[in-house]
Amino acid sequence: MAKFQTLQEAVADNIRDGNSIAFEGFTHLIPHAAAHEVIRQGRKNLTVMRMTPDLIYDQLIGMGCVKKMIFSFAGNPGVGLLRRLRDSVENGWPHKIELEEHSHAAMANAYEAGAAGLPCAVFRGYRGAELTRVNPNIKFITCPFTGEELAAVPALRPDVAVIHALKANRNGDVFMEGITGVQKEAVLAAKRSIVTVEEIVDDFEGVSPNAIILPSWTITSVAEVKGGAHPSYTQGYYGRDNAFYIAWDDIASDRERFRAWMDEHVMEAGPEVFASRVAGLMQKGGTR
Amino acid sequence: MAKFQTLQEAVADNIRDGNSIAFEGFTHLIPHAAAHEVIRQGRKNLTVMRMTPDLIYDQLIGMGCVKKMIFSFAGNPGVGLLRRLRDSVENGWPHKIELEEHSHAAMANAYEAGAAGLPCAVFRGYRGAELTRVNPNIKFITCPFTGEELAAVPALRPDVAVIHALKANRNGDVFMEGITGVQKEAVLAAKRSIVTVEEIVDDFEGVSPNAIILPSWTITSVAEVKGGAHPSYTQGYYGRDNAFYIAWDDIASDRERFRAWMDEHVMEAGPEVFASRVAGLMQKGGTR
Amino acid sequence: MSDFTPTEMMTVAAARALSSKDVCFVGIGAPSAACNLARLTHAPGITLIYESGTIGTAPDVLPLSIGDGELCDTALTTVSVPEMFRYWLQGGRITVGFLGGAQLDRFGNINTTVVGGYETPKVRLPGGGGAPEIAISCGEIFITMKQSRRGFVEKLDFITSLGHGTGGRDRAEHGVHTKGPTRLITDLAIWQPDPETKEFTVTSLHPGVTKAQIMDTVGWAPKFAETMAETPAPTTEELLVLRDLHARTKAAHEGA
Amino acid sequence: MSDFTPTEMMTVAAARALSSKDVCFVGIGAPSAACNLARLTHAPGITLIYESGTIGTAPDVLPLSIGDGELCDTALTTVSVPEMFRYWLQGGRITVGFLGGAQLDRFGNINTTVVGGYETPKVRLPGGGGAPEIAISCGEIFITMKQSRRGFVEKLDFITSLGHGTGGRDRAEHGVHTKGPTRLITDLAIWQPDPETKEFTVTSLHPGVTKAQIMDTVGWAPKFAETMAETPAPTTEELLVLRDLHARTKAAHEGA
Repeated sequence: MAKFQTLQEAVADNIRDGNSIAFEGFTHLIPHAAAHEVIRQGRKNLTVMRMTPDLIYDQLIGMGCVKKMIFSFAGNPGVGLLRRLRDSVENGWPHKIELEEHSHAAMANAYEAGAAGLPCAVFRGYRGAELTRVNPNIKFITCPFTGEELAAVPALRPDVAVIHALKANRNGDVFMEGITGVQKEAVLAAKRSIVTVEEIVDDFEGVSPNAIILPSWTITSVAEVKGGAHPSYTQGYYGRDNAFYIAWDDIASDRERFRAWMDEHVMEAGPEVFASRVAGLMQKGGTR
Repeated sequence: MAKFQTLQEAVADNIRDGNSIAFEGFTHLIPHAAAHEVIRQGRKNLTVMRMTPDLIYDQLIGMGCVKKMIFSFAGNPGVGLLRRLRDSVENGWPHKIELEEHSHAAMANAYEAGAAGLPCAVFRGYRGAELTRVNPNIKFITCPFTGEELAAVPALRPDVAVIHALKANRNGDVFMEGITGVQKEAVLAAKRSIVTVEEIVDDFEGVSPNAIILPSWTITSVAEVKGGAHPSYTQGYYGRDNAFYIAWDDIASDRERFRAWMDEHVMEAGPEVFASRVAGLMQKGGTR
Repeated sequence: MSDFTPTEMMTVAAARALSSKDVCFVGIGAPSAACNLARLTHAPGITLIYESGTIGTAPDVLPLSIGDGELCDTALTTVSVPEMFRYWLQGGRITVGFLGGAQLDRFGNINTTVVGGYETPKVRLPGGGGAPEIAISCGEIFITMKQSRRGFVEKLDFITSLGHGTGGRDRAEHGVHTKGPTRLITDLAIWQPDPETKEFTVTSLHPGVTKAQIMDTVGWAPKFAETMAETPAPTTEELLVLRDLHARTKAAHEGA
Repeated sequence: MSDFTPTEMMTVAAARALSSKDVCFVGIGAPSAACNLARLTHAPGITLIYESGTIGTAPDVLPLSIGDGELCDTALTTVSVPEMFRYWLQGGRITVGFLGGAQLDRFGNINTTVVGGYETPKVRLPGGGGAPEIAISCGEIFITMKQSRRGFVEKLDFITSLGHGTGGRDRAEHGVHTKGPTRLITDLAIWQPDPETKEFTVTSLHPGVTKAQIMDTVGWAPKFAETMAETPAPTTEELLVLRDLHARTKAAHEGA
């Protein structure tokens, strides 16, 4: 059964130096508050995985928390490149991280295989693509019925999955909707999980019988953090802070400016600041 | 784009002698009206597939429409065996059908692989189970990363998938909810598809952003048949006719009685009778 | 309330083996009654999953089929059947799976496929359904079945699902690392596998049942534990709750 | 309204290549503008799919990211990302996929991974994302990219996604049976692969563009079709709708 904890407790209890962690969220519901707490608690040597490493991974890398990253698209969506990631890979600042690079299809299938308890994922992919030359974790198997060659990658099974969701009920069950990416798979594939939520409610009134709900017993820790996805968004709560994504390109372009921003907004702040960050974005939350 | 047709037209246009057909619906939403129309139109030599062949397959087999059946559990749920199926397999009446037998996990994975455009499904299954001896379509492959042996079965890719759903909108998109089984996968795996629906509406008001909807362009034909799942049920419309499932055991126990029932209720009837069959089951439809 | 049927004793004994921490893959019939009895008595936190996709369901009446609307109406959520078999069963999330069948052998292997030969069977049974993978993927397996010479056989006509295979380490040699059948609960007794040979051994006789009755209803020479318990009779509460459940179920299924 | 930018011409030319029957896998940037322009003009029935899981989406403003809330709010439905890549992309349901990148070669192979060597890159680009499988699974591929010697290169630093490989039958020899890049739409011209060699050949110059401009912006000796067309200039309606879309988008993204 999920434990209700503060974000500080949840991170302290679940995330240790050297762990492999999936902070997931596909544009929507990216768990920024939780990543900031990990940075604040000074975790090191992490193997981080994520289909679309964006600002939180730029921040984790720039703050020296990361040893290795497993990923498929590392960019500031719609804006450009990730400058802290580039500085690590191109110049070794603060240190050079190891990369294991896949395609989106491979990562999505690998999380799916992890959730399904399989050792590997099988799909039609990577034909004529050069990642097969540089990533030894891409192999091929043969369909025993047709002889077709299919790609295989190891299942992703992180030590910890960290996601942000809309609501938890008092039992600790968690509800998501909208663009839900690979978050359900990441939680089911992981040994432990932390879910931050916008609010804790008595029950999920009026949801579909097929609503995307993770039962309490599949989750380790639940922490309420209003606005915890900012500058990402939470469907029905607040919109994406596109202006911040654009501004990040400038903040991250310089090592000093980056460190100053992180000191002020992460190291000397706490999860409670997120609620105020989304206060101006409520009308953009999307409705349905 | 889906064509709106009468059930007669939809069956005549899509289903031909010798076709492979998946009539799917896992207890809920079983497309009885459509199966009756296939029987009425006299289709023969069909390869029928279904995880849980129950009354409709007993009827198709007893009426001599079936050449081969691919399945994983052939029973009258909660009641007993299928007497027309037994008469075919044990006594060759009206003729002996060919069986390709799998487990539920294999069938579910095989539909999933069909929907995913893969030639085969890979899963952890069949260990120590004797079906591997009698079904040549069960093979094993080796995970290239761990060396673990995994089961493989060919993807299911029927000529036609036939399902029953709650609603279509005027564009021909189809909405399902509740226990949805493998219906989405069956439609996406099939070359053609027929969907019967309880009603055609202007739009799907108030459904979840993640509602289970098959876009019009994935479907061949849509036909409105109120009550078309009877004696199965449609969530929110009418309940399962458990009494009829129990009664079927007696009807099917005798060849003459079976033929008489089929003549009266199928051969000399039409899709319009289904609405009246569910009239008394409305209060059992389930609410949410 | 000292009067109870052997089926009631079987259901109650199965229910007692479950706890609030369990996540059960429930089959129709005795397992469904046992799981819901546990939920309504000592194990209110138990999670019940039916293969139709319903997770965390709490039916007010027992379903006739594995996919009755009642299961969906009372579930936490309902997923597709491929997801059920991939993420939930194969994913290793189920602590206890229930099986039963037409034929059982002393190692908990089960036949629900055919009586007679596979190609020309005397009786064509329904087939395995979920059983082959339930048998290998759940943390442990409870088997509920009424004893009879026709059902408890020396040799199965067909091995639909793996129990302990030929006994000893045979299950592990099939690459299966879950516990397999840890409990066989019948209308007469509770059986548990011998730690070494894995042969089912009677560890507890239901009230009033004799060793002779066990021997008369089993197609092999059954083993008995050195010190056998007597299964405690159903309590008044257990019987009341179970009978209520059955009465509600009967009314609902006939009421159509 | 005879005044238009090269980017507008590129977007309009891409939009015209789409019809109401298409199911498009849309990327951010020019493809998103082109697909939505098509939807708002001559192809109202077009189906737009974004890899974030949104199916049949009809955004009022262009998304900044592939997963903006607007895409979900206006979609027919939204599925998980594993489902998107398995059932919708790999399932062969997409008629047209859009790609672009940092580097392109004459056979439509694309690099979005690194400039320089893979281990010690000069520029670490974002990587392939969906491209490796978009390139092989969609019925055909449209590439939109602005011409430059830095981008249109003789030899890619890294092959992120397959076009026509080394030309001729090389694509099929990789076991890929979809058409691959059938159209390269730039700010200067429309290119189509030669039926035999599969080398991209200029088949239509945008209004006012010269062969010399093409040669100056491409890192190889470009081929021109024997009879080249002139791309019709954007119509007043096309420009109005496109500019409206961009104006709404700008207002929305800055309005936060």
